[in-house]
Amino acid sequence: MPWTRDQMAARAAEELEDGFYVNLGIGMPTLVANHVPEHIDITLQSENGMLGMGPYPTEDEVDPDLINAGKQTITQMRRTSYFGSDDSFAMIRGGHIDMSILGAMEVAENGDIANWMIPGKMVKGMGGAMDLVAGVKKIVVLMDHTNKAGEPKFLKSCTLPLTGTDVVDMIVTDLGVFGRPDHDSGFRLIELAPGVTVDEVRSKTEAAFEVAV
Amino acid sequence: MPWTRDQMAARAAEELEDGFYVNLGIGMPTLVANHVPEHIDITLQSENGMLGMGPYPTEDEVDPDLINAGKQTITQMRRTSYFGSDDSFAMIRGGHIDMSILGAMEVAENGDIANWMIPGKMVKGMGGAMDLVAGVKKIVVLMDHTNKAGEPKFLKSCTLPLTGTDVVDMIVTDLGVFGRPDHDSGFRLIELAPGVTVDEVRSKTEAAFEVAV
Amino acid sequence: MAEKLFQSAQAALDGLLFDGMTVMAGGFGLCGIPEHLIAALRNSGVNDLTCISNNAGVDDFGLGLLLQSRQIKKMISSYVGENKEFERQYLGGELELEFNPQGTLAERCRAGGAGIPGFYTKTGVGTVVAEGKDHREFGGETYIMETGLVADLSIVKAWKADPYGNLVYRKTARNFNPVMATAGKVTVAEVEELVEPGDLDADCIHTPGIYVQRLIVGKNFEKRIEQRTVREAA
Amino acid sequence: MAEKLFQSAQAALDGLLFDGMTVMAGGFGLCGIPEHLIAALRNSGVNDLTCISNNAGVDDFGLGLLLQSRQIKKMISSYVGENKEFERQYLGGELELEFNPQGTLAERCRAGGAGIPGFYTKTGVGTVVAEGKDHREFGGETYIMETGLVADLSIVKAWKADPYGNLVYRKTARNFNPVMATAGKVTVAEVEELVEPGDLDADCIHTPGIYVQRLIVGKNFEKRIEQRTVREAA
Repeated sequence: MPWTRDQMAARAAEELEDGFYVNLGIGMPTLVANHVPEHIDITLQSENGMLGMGPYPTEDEVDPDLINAGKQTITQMRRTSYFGSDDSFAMIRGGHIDMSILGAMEVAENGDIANWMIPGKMVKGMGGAMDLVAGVKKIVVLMDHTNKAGEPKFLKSCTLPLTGTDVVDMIVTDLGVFGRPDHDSGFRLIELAPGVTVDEVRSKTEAAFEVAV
Repeated sequence: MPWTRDQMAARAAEELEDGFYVNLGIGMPTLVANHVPEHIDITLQSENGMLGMGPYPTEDEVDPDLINAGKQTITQMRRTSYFGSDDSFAMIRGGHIDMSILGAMEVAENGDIANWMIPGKMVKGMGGAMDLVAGVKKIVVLMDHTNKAGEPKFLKSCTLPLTGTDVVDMIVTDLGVFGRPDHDSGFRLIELAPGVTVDEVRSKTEAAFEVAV
Repeated sequence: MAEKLFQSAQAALDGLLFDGMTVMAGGFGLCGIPEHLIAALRNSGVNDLTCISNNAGVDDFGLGLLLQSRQIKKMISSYVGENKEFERQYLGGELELEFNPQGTLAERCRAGGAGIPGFYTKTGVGTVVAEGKDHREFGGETYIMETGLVADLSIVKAWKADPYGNLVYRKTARNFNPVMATAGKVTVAEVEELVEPGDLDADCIHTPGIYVQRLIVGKNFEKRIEQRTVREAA
Repeated sequence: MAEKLFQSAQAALDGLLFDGMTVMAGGFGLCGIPEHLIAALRNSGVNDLTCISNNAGVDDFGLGLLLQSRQIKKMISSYVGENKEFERQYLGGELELEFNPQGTLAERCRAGGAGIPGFYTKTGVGTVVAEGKDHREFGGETYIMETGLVADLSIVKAWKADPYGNLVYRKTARNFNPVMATAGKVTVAEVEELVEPGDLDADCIHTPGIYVQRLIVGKNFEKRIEQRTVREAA
């Protein structure tokens, strides 16, 4: 049985290590915050200029001067620091963020990712996505294994305009987990959702991958 | 009669305009702060990270965490802000400082300046001098007209290693003032110290200059 | 001291505006935007603006107001997702658009303010962003060159100011405001509160007064929220 | 949370040192230097250091201590005027020296910390500083390319810290400390005071804790003054 969205988020959360500084993308990746293991302390960065992002506010706490990169109202913690956008992206580009967990439309077997632009639809812009994939130490993609038409999203090469080239380190889908030890290596299927077979994954994947489950 | 050091500083101070942000070099230029006209309000920048430098402290006010670029103890004002060295030189390089008044060993007729290195002596380093002459909007040099050997310091071309090329806008010496309206023009002698003649200036100057007194 | 305080947004922009000018506007989404100065820009009728701003507001607030009135010729932004009028004008060919990755946009503003005409970054290498740009290897990795940005006018929103133009921002309303303040040939700030000289902590000033030529105190900030998300009180 | 607080300067450097390493040290003159960490570096006996620091201390304080003990192979600085031992070693060919203009040095550190491998500046064009560097025209003016700097270890001095490694500096003791904190592969900070979590104003943190891997509270800071200049009390 494929993983649910929450199960996928929980699996991605297993990649977190104590003391990590982490940037979570908009959408499913925000669920990861709910699944951080108890013995692990992480600090969330929000690229609009905040380190130490707290949970959503109660009605009384809502503050229009305090939002995350998804423009949602959030809260401050005891560890929080604020800074400008230039300093925020100096932090991202400079390789100081340990991990980013992002959604994607497509990932290629060489680590390319496309997640900002669908031809034929109005282009909204890449926001901070290109900076994150280029600068963050470890990039984990959290996405459904296939698109709404049932077509593979893990491909030989991306068909959509790229967000970054050779940047993805791990892919967590509803069917399993692909990892690679370094950027000279290809991806390996290292974990399957319960009841999912290698053959099922193969049939829904265009990319080449080794099997290591 | 040539100007005294204080008279030279006072003459340089006439170049200040209300609201100016100004960086004063070490040595004679620091005297300029004593001659700011009363109706003029300026803010002094210290390149080690301070805008709004106050006077020397009283004995009771001495604070080792509060020094200027000459490593002298100073004081804070109501307008003061502190920042890091990167931000300080972003301010300087970015052209936000209106005027810098600096000493020099040599100035050339094309606006080159040499003020950091004397061959045969131990090189101490350029500190912030190269950044200041490259970045500040108006560069005023305050120097004796001749060196200790009586030789001209305003030359056809500099003989010492340069601090910057084509950067000087005005020269105030003990004999007079040279200015130029822009960097496409040569220097003009625009003022003489009382009793000093054009001929005396010519005899002590190697650089070509127009006379406009 | 040269007086920096003006009595209204309109007065603070007087003499600074001309058709075809480039304007940087601080803010992220609708958070920390200079709402009074944007309104004054709209009322001024200045036209053919190139606006450098991370976002383009929403239809009836923020820079969306200047889109409605068709005063903007070109936007340089990283994300413009919340604006139908923007979409309509862009798809109709009425509006030029240059997308920059958000960090590249921020760094281009910093570079412009810091006297740096060009810098190298990994961001965007191998993507459409890199097309036509200089590529260069450093340490075996490929980078692209991006250029500094300077604006004829920067408009920013801060929390507090003193009469010297020293500014302090509040929480994530800081965002692009301080960096854009450094990159305007002229920078005008609107603030919620003017404090007495010396009341700001000199160690905690985000924008030194040298970057702020004019200043207004805004009244009745709307501070609209785009995504009001809440949890149950415990 | 990963523990950042160490009980001594020696403990805080444990496992980080190796001969031939590059160390950035904050401070301007003797103001805001990490005096306890410098002493611990001296005591460690680590050798062949490349030290990136605006100045080189005086004979018996600051980085001068590491010059005395000949632990430094090379200095990258902007000004080294107050140090006789430095002069002796340099003139004797025992010490390498690379002068950078102060602003270029600061910006190279910022670039290193910000993932920018190269940037263009007007500073030094036409001088010895420009020799051998790439030249490029922007808008009809000539600029030279400078490269980003990264250190194996950055040692910095702050005023206050919280246990998360958030730092606040005091007055002009800030100088190169925050920018060097961003450019160390590992950064160790010494502070005068450790405050409780939440006691620092989140809007006024100069160095976010992400840049600080280890932290000590120093005792009995000497804070030597180089040029004690005073005026008469009114």
